[in-house]
Amino acid sequence: MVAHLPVLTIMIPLFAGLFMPLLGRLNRAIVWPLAVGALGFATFGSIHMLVDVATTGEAIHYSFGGWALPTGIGYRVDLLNGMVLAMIAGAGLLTSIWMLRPAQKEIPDEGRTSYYAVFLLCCAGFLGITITADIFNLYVFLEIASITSYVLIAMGGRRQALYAGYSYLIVGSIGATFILLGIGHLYMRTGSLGMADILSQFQADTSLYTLSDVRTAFAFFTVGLAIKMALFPLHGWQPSAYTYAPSPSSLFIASTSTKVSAYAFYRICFGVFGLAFLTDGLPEIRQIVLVMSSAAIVLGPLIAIRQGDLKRLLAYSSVGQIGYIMLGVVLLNVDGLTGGIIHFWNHAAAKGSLFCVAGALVFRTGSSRVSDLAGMGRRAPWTSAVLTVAGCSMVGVPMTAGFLSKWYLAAGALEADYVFVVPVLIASSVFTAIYVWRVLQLVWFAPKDVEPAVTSEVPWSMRIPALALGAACLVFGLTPWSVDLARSAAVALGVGS
Amino acid sequence: MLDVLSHLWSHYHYVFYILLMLIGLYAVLAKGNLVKKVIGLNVLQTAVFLFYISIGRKAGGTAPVLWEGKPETVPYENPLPHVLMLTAIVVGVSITAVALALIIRIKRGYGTIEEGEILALDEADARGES
Amino acid sequence: MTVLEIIATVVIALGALVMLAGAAGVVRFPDFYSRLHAAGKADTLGQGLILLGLAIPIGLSLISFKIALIILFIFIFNPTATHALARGAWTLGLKPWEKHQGEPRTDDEDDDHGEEDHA
Amino acid sequence: MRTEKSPVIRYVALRAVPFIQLYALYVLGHGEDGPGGGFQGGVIFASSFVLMALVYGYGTGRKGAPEKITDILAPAGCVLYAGIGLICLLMGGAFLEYGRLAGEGASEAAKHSAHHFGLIGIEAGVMITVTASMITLFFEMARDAHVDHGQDDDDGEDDDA
Amino acid sequence: MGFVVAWIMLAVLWLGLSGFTDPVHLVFGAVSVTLVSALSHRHLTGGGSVGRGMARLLRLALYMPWLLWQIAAANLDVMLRIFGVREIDPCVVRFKPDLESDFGRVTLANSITLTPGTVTVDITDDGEYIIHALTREAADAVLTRVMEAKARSVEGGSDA
Amino acid sequence: MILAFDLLASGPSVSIGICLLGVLGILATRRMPNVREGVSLTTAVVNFGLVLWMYGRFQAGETLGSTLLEIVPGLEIGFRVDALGILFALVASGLWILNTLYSIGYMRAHEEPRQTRFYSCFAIAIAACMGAAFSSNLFSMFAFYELLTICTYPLVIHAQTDTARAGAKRYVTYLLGASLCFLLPAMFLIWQASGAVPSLQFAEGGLLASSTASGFTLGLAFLLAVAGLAKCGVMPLHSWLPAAMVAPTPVSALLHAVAVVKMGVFGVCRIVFHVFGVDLLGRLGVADVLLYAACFTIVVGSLVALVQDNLKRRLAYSTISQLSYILLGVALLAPAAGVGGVAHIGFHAVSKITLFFAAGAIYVAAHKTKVSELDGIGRRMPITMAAFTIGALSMIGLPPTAGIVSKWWLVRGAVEVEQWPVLAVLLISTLLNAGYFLPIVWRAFFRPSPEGTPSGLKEAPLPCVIALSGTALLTLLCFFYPDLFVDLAAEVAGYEGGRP
Amino acid sequence: MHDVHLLALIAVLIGVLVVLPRAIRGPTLLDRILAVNVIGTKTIVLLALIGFLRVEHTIAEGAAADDYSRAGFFLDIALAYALINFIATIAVLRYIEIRAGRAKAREGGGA
Amino acid sequence: MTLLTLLLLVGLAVAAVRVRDLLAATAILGAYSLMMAVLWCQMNALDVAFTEAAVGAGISTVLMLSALLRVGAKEGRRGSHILRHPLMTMQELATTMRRNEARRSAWGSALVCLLVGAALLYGTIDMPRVGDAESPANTHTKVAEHYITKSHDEVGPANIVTSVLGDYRGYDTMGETCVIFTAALCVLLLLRQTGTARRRDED
Repeated sequence: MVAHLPVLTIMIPLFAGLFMPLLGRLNRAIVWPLAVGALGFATFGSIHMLVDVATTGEAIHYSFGGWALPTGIGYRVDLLNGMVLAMIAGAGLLTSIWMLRPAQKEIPDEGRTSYYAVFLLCCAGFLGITITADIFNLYVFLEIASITSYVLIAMGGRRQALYAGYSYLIVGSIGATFILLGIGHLYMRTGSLGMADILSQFQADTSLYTLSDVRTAFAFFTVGLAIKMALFPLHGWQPSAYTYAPSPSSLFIASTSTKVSAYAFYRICFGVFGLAFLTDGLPEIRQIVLVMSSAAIVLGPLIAIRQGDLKRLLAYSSVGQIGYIMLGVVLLNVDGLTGGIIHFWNHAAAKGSLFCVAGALVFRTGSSRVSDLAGMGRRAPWTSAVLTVAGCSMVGVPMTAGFLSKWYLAAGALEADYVFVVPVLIASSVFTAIYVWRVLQLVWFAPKDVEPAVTSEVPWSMRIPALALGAACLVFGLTPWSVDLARSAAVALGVGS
Repeated sequence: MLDVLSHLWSHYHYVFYILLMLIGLYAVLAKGNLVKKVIGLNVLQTAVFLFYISIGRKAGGTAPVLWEGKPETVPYENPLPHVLMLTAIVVGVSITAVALALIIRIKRGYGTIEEGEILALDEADARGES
Repeated sequence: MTVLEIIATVVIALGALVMLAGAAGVVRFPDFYSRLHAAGKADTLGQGLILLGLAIPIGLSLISFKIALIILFIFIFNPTATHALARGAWTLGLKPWEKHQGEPRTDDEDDDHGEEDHA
Repeated sequence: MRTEKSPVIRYVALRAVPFIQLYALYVLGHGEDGPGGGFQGGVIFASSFVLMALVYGYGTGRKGAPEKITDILAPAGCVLYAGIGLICLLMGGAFLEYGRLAGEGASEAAKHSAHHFGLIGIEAGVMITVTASMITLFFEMARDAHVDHGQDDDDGEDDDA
Repeated sequence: MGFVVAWIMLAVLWLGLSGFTDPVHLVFGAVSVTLVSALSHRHLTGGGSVGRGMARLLRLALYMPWLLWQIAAANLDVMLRIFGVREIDPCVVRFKPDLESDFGRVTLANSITLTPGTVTVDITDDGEYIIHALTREAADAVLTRVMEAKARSVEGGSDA
Repeated sequence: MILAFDLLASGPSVSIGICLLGVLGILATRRMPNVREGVSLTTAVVNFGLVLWMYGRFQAGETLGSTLLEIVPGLEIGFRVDALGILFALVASGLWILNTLYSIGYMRAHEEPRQTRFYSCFAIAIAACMGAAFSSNLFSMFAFYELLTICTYPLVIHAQTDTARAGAKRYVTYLLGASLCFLLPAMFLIWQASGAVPSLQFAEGGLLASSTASGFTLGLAFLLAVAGLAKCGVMPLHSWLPAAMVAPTPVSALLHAVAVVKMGVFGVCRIVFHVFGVDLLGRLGVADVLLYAACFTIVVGSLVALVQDNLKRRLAYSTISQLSYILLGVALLAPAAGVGGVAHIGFHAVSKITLFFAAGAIYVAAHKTKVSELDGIGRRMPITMAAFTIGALSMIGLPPTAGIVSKWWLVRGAVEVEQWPVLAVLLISTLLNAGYFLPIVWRAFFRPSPEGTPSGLKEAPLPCVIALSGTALLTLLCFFYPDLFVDLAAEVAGYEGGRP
Repeated sequence: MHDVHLLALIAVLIGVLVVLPRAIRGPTLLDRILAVNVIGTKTIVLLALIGFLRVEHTIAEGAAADDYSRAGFFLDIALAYALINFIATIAVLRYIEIRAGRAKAREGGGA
Repeated sequence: MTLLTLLLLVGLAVAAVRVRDLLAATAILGAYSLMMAVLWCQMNALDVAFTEAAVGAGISTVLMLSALLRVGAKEGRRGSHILRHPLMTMQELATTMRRNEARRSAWGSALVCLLVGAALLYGTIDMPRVGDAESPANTHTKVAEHYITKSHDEVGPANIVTSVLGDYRGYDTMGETCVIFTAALCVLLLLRQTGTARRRDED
């Protein structure tokens, strides 16, 4: 069965999502354990595969229907996507545990079973995007994930959530269509949909890189994925979507969705077009992405400072964080990529914990106003501690996860002679520090006369995932293995150091 | 100039798919009515289908259904784009359905499906809260 | 060309002619109801004829059975659809144009108000 | 939605329904020999229920395809599809490797028919899901639209004049 | 009984459509036909007696040539009017045919619609036909009730 | 993760561990104030004992230290005991005892709220100091430096009034902002410049001594590093210090004398001696920038102090100016001046803490904060004011107090490298120091009390008095037995000449 | 026959083209729907014609002259069109009717 | 012939986008789909034609009509706001831009469309001609060629599209089935509610 782990990791959550409407009809109590169990299995599977890949040093391949790869569809797990898989599955598991109580509160009774099912399908979609070795299969799972995300967002209690979901749908569909166009252009040129096959064709004949359709394909992939990952000028859908979504949705989507798209971009760059496309084929694209991601890195946190709504604040901060991940691709050296790759995990952990806190705030007060955080430190010390740690990680305080990504990105930037990236990173840290500090000050040092809106600590089912995510921020920041993994992954991508 | 024209002529399928796609894209971007956007989205998607099917064309080909006694000179069309587009059509209708469901809820919540009015209402809400 | 093919050619030509005439009618007639006449039946007949023309040279086979089936469906569905259209117009309160009432409605561009006029 | 009043439409639509359904199944059954397959068949099958609902009203239409059944069938089709994949996997092959349905080391001919049955199975799965989903989609969309003429419900067209 | 008739009709249709006679297709066809008959044989036979249904179909087949002739003739007329050779003079007429079954009403209505120059606009609850005619002559032709008589003969009695 | 359990090797870790254990103890006993303060005090004493023990081992020539954990190669949390570190650790841990003692009296007298938070943050702060002191590399030091900023924030904002919030905001903005904007990139540049295998390990003679990086990069790195260490209060990055005066007095003492500002200058010393190395800085010539800034700060700081009426503010500006002595000594790049600068860490600490204790005692006992209100107070609070006088003398640099020792070394260094303007600055500042301290003493002892002074006015609570007499005594002792600090400083600065 | 079918096809397409302005300009909603319906029904014939043209093309390339079975694929689709187009037309009209009914009810209620 | 169909398609697309009565626009979209399906037939993509007809003209239209009944069928004259988003951070800007929004959004969208169009046109420069049997897509021995030459032996059905859909790329099809189920589930989640949820909406 271990040989089938790649497919089982995707299929078990998917199956659970399919069965849920049936089983939920019989007994509503089974829904939550089923979700947790399925995602627990997915987490186990993805970590198992990651360990496997890391110890053997070889990617796992799986082909469906027994067809050889370009003919049929296949899966491929290497270090990079093994990490992303583990991240998604882990975030999914923690979210599913966490959402027990908030879902009861925020999702109407009769829709809750469906909500869980949609959530599981969304997880399966994200996992499928990450693991696949076929670009069209990527599109299919992208759509599963997108459709479910739209609805997960629109399930927020307020009417703004509906409009946010709708905007995301429209913009996301344009993005998906662009990706589809990119796939079409690639298919036209190579006649194949298997990533490895396309890559080998490009490697065999680098003159393909100068063809206009190949370039157009890349441009459309970039724009399409940039929309999906909310890279700076195309991030318009994101703030409202995160703000008005129900807490479990925003927790899961914020900690995984944009990063999955970013990962897809990594995969397109390194697994489909090949490194040489970025270095020799169309180096200008690096400049463009560099500008976009730098702008994101600075402006995201800058805009976040002014926000009065915690979720919106976090959304803008995500805009900045995705810039870090994209920066890794631009730098194209081991250090830079290491920084970009560990940021997948680091950001998932930090953003996840922050959205746990935001969810706790919503759970206790019904809204996510920053001002309602005042005095939370006294009443909900655990949650506040998580907030503090994750906030520090966002800033990049040493010994937290966020520090390492920035450190490696800066190292990569100097190596690639993009010196100006360093001040950009610093500026972003400063802006981040400002909003984080603003929040922390409210939490711990509110004026005496303020009566805390958060009256008590959240239930354990919400506290444990939050603590786990907060602890992850510290563990990733203190232990070398995540960096080692990321570095091996970066080396495996074939960049020169 | 002549080059350009002859190029366009020889690729006129592609020119038309671009045209259709732009019509759709324009509708999605410029129209304020939520349903109109969905209509635009449909046009946009079908334009992409056209692109794919054009890729798999073989001049003088026949449908990719196996045929005993097929003359050698008649090739089968490339079946793969067809398969891909079947999937894409399904995805398209799913998105349309979800979008419509959202629009229905939006109408119920806001009383309008015009983007401008919705945003105005949102802003009024925001002012009311602060 | 065999005799059957000649007959088929004539039938198809007739059908095409009828269809074109129907299309012209849709454009030329002054109001909805009269357009309905042109569209509803010229089309039905034209289609029937063309399909018949297609089937004639083949003789009896699965193909001609399918063509027959299509013709049958057209002859059932088309008038029903035409009736439905007419009924829809009637329910909306669309008034038929009459020769002695004066000029037909102008095709005003501003269709925003077009429908309310009839409602 | 009240019932269509015109007997013409009512009569024709009612007689058309079985033909549409049979045609849908025909499309499914001949997907291997010509155009068609589970998806197309499913959509056409669903449209017969749509026609019923259009002509005979929401309630009558829904009676033909009750909520309970479509709700179960929609995932069941997917489960059938994925289940076939899993069975292949349990038989020792890869996911969706239909040849394995014939068992390990089966003859070429047996594998061939296994492929055939695998295909029929998944096409049926697709059709079930598509039919049920499309019916669900339509009836959920149309739910409040089908109120009586007289009632001026709040979901309706607003004063956009 | 209705089930069997529906089954046979649908089976014929299936064979005509399919044209395959190998076991797999036949079995699938049988299953499909059975399924559809089970689901909606009532729709097909309308709950009436089977024998009369058959008779009606037969009579309908006889009625067809006449109708086709009518259609062809009247089409010419409309074409001439389309191209402006003759004037049009639309009008609306109402009349109440004396028909007993839906089948008859439908036959008549569709015949009227198919015959160029007239369209059945509405059938009111009490069975009154509202007809839009392109010309006075066409309207008059309807009012002569030749067609109604033909339809009644096809109908051959009420449903009940 | 490498955890070493060898007590000898992991002395510094144990020291930090003790402090953190203390935090836990304080949190655990939060419902019992007496026990809590006992825990606090015990921790301080035990910690000081451990530091002393380490000092002994160090003097015996043993190398203590270990790598606690290696995050990634080159970035690690590691410790090592060396002269500079042990000096700073001795100062911090020793004064912490007295400071704790004093806090107990002060906080009780004021019936301050949130005392548990206060004591735990206090303990964390000292843990951070220990960590920074024994850090074996720049990264660890940076980490503990940040930790110190963060854990002193609750102390500064303690009152949570609007003024406190504003002051705390300025405090954290300056310190965190500077270290994020300057120190972090500096550290990064140093890492990059340190060679083929990047490292941040401190080294005798300078980590970068053999660096091949361009002069511009190194110079930039140095300036950024110094600017990043804004805790040293050099102008123009000083204004957080007076702002932080809103904190309770023990905190001010901690900030000014024990932990925070000392951490800043300690960091500069580290940068100068163990990262860049005197030789390299001499070649680069960038230390002059620091030198001028220090001179400027000394003079201007004193001038500003002169016009302050609020006693604590006056002391704050005095701190600003005094810290620059240390920087001056370091930046002169002369061994003798280096000895003076480094030794001044200790001497200034004991003197300044005395002054703050005194100021706090006056506030506790008489609720007076202004210099102009201190008329005749010396007669009512003789011990306090005597201690104050000793501290003031040390600040000015008059015998028999500690201040003269370091000043003497500074002068020697300046003469050695023939920096005459520096001598002038030292002279002027001495005069100015006298100008703003002596009037207080004069007022306290020789002006009559104003009318209406409550007759019950007497000394502050006993713990306060003990603490401040202790520090005053230390100030005196340091004059007579300066060797403890001076020897260590000489080792740090590489001074090999004879004693004065 | 090929040419005849091609000409017929072009004629039908022109028919569609002629009707197109009605679909765009109306003037009334019903005119548009009428035009759409006309286009839809014409499509059925179009498909059948295309099917035959395809077959004839392959005959020209050397396929058996009586092998019209592949036209059946197109006819299948045409049949589906006939059904679908009917349903769509009915749907549009039903909805128009409902809307009109609502408008009437509102007027009645409002007045 | 194909060209004529394409022209018709463009005409219908323009009509669908321009017509202000959404009911009519939906109907025209249905006709557009039908015409698209005709085009697929011309291009020998039978299965696609079948699906397009069934979905585009059938279900899609009916769904849209049902939705229209519930939301009203008139399009307003105000413009879109999608392109405003990059500046959405500044609320003030948004309010000033409210004036002339229709015209502004039209120009902005036209600009974006032109950009996209230019990129796509650029992409066609090196494309193989349509119908080129020698193009990479049509000659890949492991993909297109494999399906055509080997599917009968390996899978069986005469319809190669079915073989590819159900077997070679069966996993995609499973994903597709899940998509449609997901859509149904999502619509259920959004629309099948009891009174409480509805009331919440209307607040």
